[in-house]
Formats: sequence, C-alpha cells, structure tokens
Amino acid sequence: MAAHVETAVYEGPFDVLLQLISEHKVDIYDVPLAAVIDAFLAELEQRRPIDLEVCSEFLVIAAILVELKSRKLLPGPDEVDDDEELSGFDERDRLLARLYELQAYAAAADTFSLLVERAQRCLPRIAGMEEPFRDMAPDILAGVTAEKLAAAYLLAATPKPVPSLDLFHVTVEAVTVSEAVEELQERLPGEQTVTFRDLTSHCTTRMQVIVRFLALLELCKRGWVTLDQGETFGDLVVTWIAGDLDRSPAVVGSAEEYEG
Amino acid sequence: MALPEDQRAIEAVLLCAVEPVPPQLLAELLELPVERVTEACEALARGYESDGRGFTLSFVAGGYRYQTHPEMAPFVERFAMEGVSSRLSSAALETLAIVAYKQPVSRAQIAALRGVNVDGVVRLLHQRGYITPVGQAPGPGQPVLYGTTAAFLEKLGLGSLADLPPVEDLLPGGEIMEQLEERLRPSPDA
Amino acid sequence: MALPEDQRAIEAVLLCAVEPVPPQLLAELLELPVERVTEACEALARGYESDGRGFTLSFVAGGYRYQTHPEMAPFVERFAMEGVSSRLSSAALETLAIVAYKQPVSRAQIAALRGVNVDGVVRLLHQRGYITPVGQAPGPGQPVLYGTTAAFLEKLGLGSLADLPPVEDLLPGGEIMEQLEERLRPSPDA
Repeated sequence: MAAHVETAVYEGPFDVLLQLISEHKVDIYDVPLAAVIDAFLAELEQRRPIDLEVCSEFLVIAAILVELKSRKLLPGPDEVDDDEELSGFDERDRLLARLYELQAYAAAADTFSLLVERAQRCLPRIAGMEEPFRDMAPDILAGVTAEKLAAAYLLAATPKPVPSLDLFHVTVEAVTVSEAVEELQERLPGEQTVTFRDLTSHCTTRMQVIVRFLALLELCKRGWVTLDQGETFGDLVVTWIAGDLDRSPAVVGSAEEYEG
Repeated sequence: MALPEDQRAIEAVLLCAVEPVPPQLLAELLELPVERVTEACEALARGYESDGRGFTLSFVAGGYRYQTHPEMAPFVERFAMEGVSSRLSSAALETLAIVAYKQPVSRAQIAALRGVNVDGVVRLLHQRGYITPVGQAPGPGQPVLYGTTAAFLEKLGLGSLADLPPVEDLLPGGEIMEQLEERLRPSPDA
Repeated sequence: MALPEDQRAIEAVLLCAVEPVPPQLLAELLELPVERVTEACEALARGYESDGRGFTLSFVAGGYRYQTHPEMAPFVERFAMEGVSSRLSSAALETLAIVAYKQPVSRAQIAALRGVNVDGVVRLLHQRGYITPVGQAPGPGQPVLYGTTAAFLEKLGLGSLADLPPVEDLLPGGEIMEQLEERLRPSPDA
C-alpha cells in the first residue's frame, strides 16, 4: 500500500485520500476537487485500457468528498438542527471507519499476494502409493453405478448448490392465481366494494396475500373491478363493476399458476 | 542415531499421501494420541529444516504434507502443473481478504465496504473454489453468505484460518490514522 | 551439517516427480555431469538408510524415486485401506465423471469445473487405470488430454461410452457451458 502511494498511482479510494492528505497538507475540505479530478484523469490517460473498477472506486470517493464539501459550502437552515449536525459527524465517522477498515483489507490483500507467491514455490508430493499398496486400496469405484457417475458429473458441472436454511417449518402449499380469481369472482359481486385488507384477512401466509393481489390485477385487467388507493400505503379499495358475469371456466383457466 | 518408530511411520505415510493428512488420521493409523503425532511431525519438520533438506514437512489446509523447499523452486519449475497458477487481481485479493476476515459475509456487505459492485469478483472467487456459500442470512432476500475453503488455505499455504495474519497487524499505523482523522475532522468554523 | 546444494536440489526434484527420474534428466536440471548426480543420489540413499528414515531412495525402472521403507509396510497398508478420505473419494468420483463425459479433457479444464487443484486426484485415477492420456491439446504448453479406459467401462459394466446415462438435458445448454468455460480459463490478470 505504502509503495503505491509513493509511485503516485491512484489504486483505490484510500490511496486517493491518503495522497490528498499527504501532498496538500491542508484540511480535506480545502482540497480543490477540480485539481484532484484533473490529476486522476491524467493518471487514467496514462494507463490504458481504462480500469473500470479503479474508475468507479474513485467516483465513489469523489462523490463523498463533493457531498461533504457541499454540506460546508451551502448555507444551512437558519436554526441549526442538532440532529443534522450529528448526522454530519456520523457521515465523517462512517467514512473514516470505512477507510480504516478498507486499508486493513488492502494490507491483507498484499499479504495474501506474498503468501500465494511463496506457496506457489512449494510443490506438494502427489506421487501416491507404490505398486503393491496401490492395489490394496479399496476401489474408489466400488459400488459406483453408471447412474451415480452421471449424478457426480451433474454435481461437478453445475454451479454448487447453495446450502439453505432448514425449512421444515414451512408447509409447501400450492396457491394458484386462477383459484384466487375464481374465489374473488364468487365473492366480489355480492359485496360490491371491499378493501384489500378485508379480502386477505383470512390469509395465513404472505404467499396467499400475494396470490390474491395478483388475482385482483388479473380482474382489473379484464375490466371487472376498479382499484383505488386514497393515499400512499392507504387501504386499497376494490369495487366490482362487471355486474353479474356469465362465468366461463375457459376464462378462469387463463390465469397463470403460481406456486408458493 | 536412528529415528523413532513413530516418526518413521509418519514419513512413510506422508510420502504416499496425495493430499494433506489430518493429524487425527495419522493418530488412528499409528494408534497414538493426536498430541504425540503432532509432536512427532513438528520434530520431523524441524529436523528437515536444520538438515537443510530440499523438502519440508508443512501443515497445510488442515493436514501434514511433504512439499519442496521454496529455495528449490528453480529446479522444480518444470514439474509445476499447468493451469493452477493463474494470478488474482488486487481487487480479487482484497475481496478474498474481506471474506477471509469477515466470514460469513454477504455480497452486499462486501460491496458496501469496497464501494463497488463485487458480483463479478465474488463469482470468480467462487469458481476458482476459494470461497463458497456457507449459509444464508436471515432477513429480507436471505442473502447468501460466503466463507473461505480448504483450497483457499492451500493456495496461501496456510494450515488453518488461525494462521491468517492478525487484523491488528494490518490496521494502518497510528500516524496515518491520526493524519486521516485530523483532515476529516470538521474545521472549527464548520 | 547442511546438505550440499546438489543433494538438496535432487531431494526437491524427486519429491515432486510422479515417475522415476532418470539420472540424465537430473543432470540436465542441475546442470551437472551424470556421474556427479549419480554419486549425490547414492550419498542421499545411504544417508536415509543410516538415519533409519521411513522412506528410501531407490533406482527403479531407469530412474530414481522415493518409496516407502519395506519395514513401514504395515502402516502404508493400513493407510491404503483406510486413508482414502471421503473428501478424496468424492473428489475422485467427480473428477472421473468429468473425464468420462467431457473427454478428451485437460487437467486445467477439470480444475476449472471443480474449482480446485485436481493434480493428485488425476494421478490417482491414472494409477488405478481408469483414465489415461489420450493426446495433447494444441496451444501453449500442449496440456495432456485424458480419456477413460476399457477398465473403466468394465468396472461400470458398460459396453461403450455411448451407454453412459445421458446428462445433457439436465445441464445448461452448450453455449452457456462454453461461456462458463471461457470465463473459467485462467487469464493472466484475472
């Protein structure tokens, strides 16, 4: 890391800041951002092809600097809100903590690189057993069938499965949208206007609620209901406008199936 | 001076192993307590070192194995197997460092720290087998949590995660930190 | 008493070699006359014998190699019968499956799919006679390509490779696999 700073190469956000601090010897809020950006662009010009990762890391840090700087330059509200003042500190502290941590990982990366280099210089013994012992070893193919081999191939060739949490407490249920559509067609003409909250009051799982919502959208698409929400996060009011329908199973069946 | 029998047996077993042999397995084969086996291995390793042998006995990825002495690298280069020595970029190494020290850790946590999207790097490290999903975080989306693998230890020549350099040694020196804090502190008129 | 440099180098070379190393090759690697190399090997072999080591340096099939001391046979036998870890055997099965379905295939290609170094496992499968070199890939390094053997088919009770259960339908399409392999190929700055 130190070496990078010395070579005047912008390698990452921490280097940029560190360099700013060590070169300008001024309060970070006084660092002319334009000069920093010019220096960075000049640096980029010299190393082609452009490294997108270096670029984006620089942009992140530049954005934080701009934000900090603008906070200072722009006149704030007349009465200084304690909370806001506090959040300004938080911002700096967070930046500081993050840079601190990042610096540690950058140092770790350098160490890793040295370890890898050293490890690569040592070749392991892989010759294995000599002839008489080789044949004593239990056959690795003992009990292996062609099917097991195929399964092993699939295991090796497909991305490794993600270990999941124990899901024993989750009952698998199949709720289909078409069933929900049917249920709503049954119920809505009688009630005319009802809230989504009421429609889903008997639902015990999130999936059931979601499926009912999808069913409502389906009905809305068919022009059988209107949906109205007075305010953000307010109750969704469902109004049946299709009168008495001649229900046809073919229409019902067209809704997609969802499984939860 | 003849070598003790347990050390001889360990030499023979490790010579024909094709992967690091855990001390527990050695103990089973020799019908000895694990501590005795570990001591014997350490004694052998010290002996090879002081004899100035061309190979070492090392504890790598949870087991003991013979490997060539690093100083002999020029002679054994041609025996190096192809396809394993691809280098990792500094971005990949830094991400690997974050996973190693913070595991189990999610992609979002790494991204938040590094300030960039890390999907590509994480995928690369996973494909190389250096990191692997080790679980899922509770909460929305149940993000996959990653940890390091035995292949990671092998790549770095480490016996276990405990051999990673301690974080304290990696944190920036007090001077740099003071400078940083100094510069980031709001000026008196702010 | 430190070992002479030529003996150290010989130890390193013989340790990582998988076949007996002819004196001529050793002489070439060490840039020494064959007689000097032969003397050094004899000196090492005598030293191991007088130290009572668990291994010997022997001249076999036209070359030098390390092998276990006959007196250690009981431990080696036991290791042969019990030492195949479940990790190793599942690694071996996966590797064999990849060779069976993707042959001819190089070690690097297998390593890319499995995400770990497979040199030891490939060697093991070769020793057991289930896979064998079937050619060399063009391009840098001309890596050895492996395929399965008649012994492999016999063991699985298959008449020919065509009798392997089809797996394509369960795998990502060929295009995706190619892309995956492309990405997995070691690149100089990955």
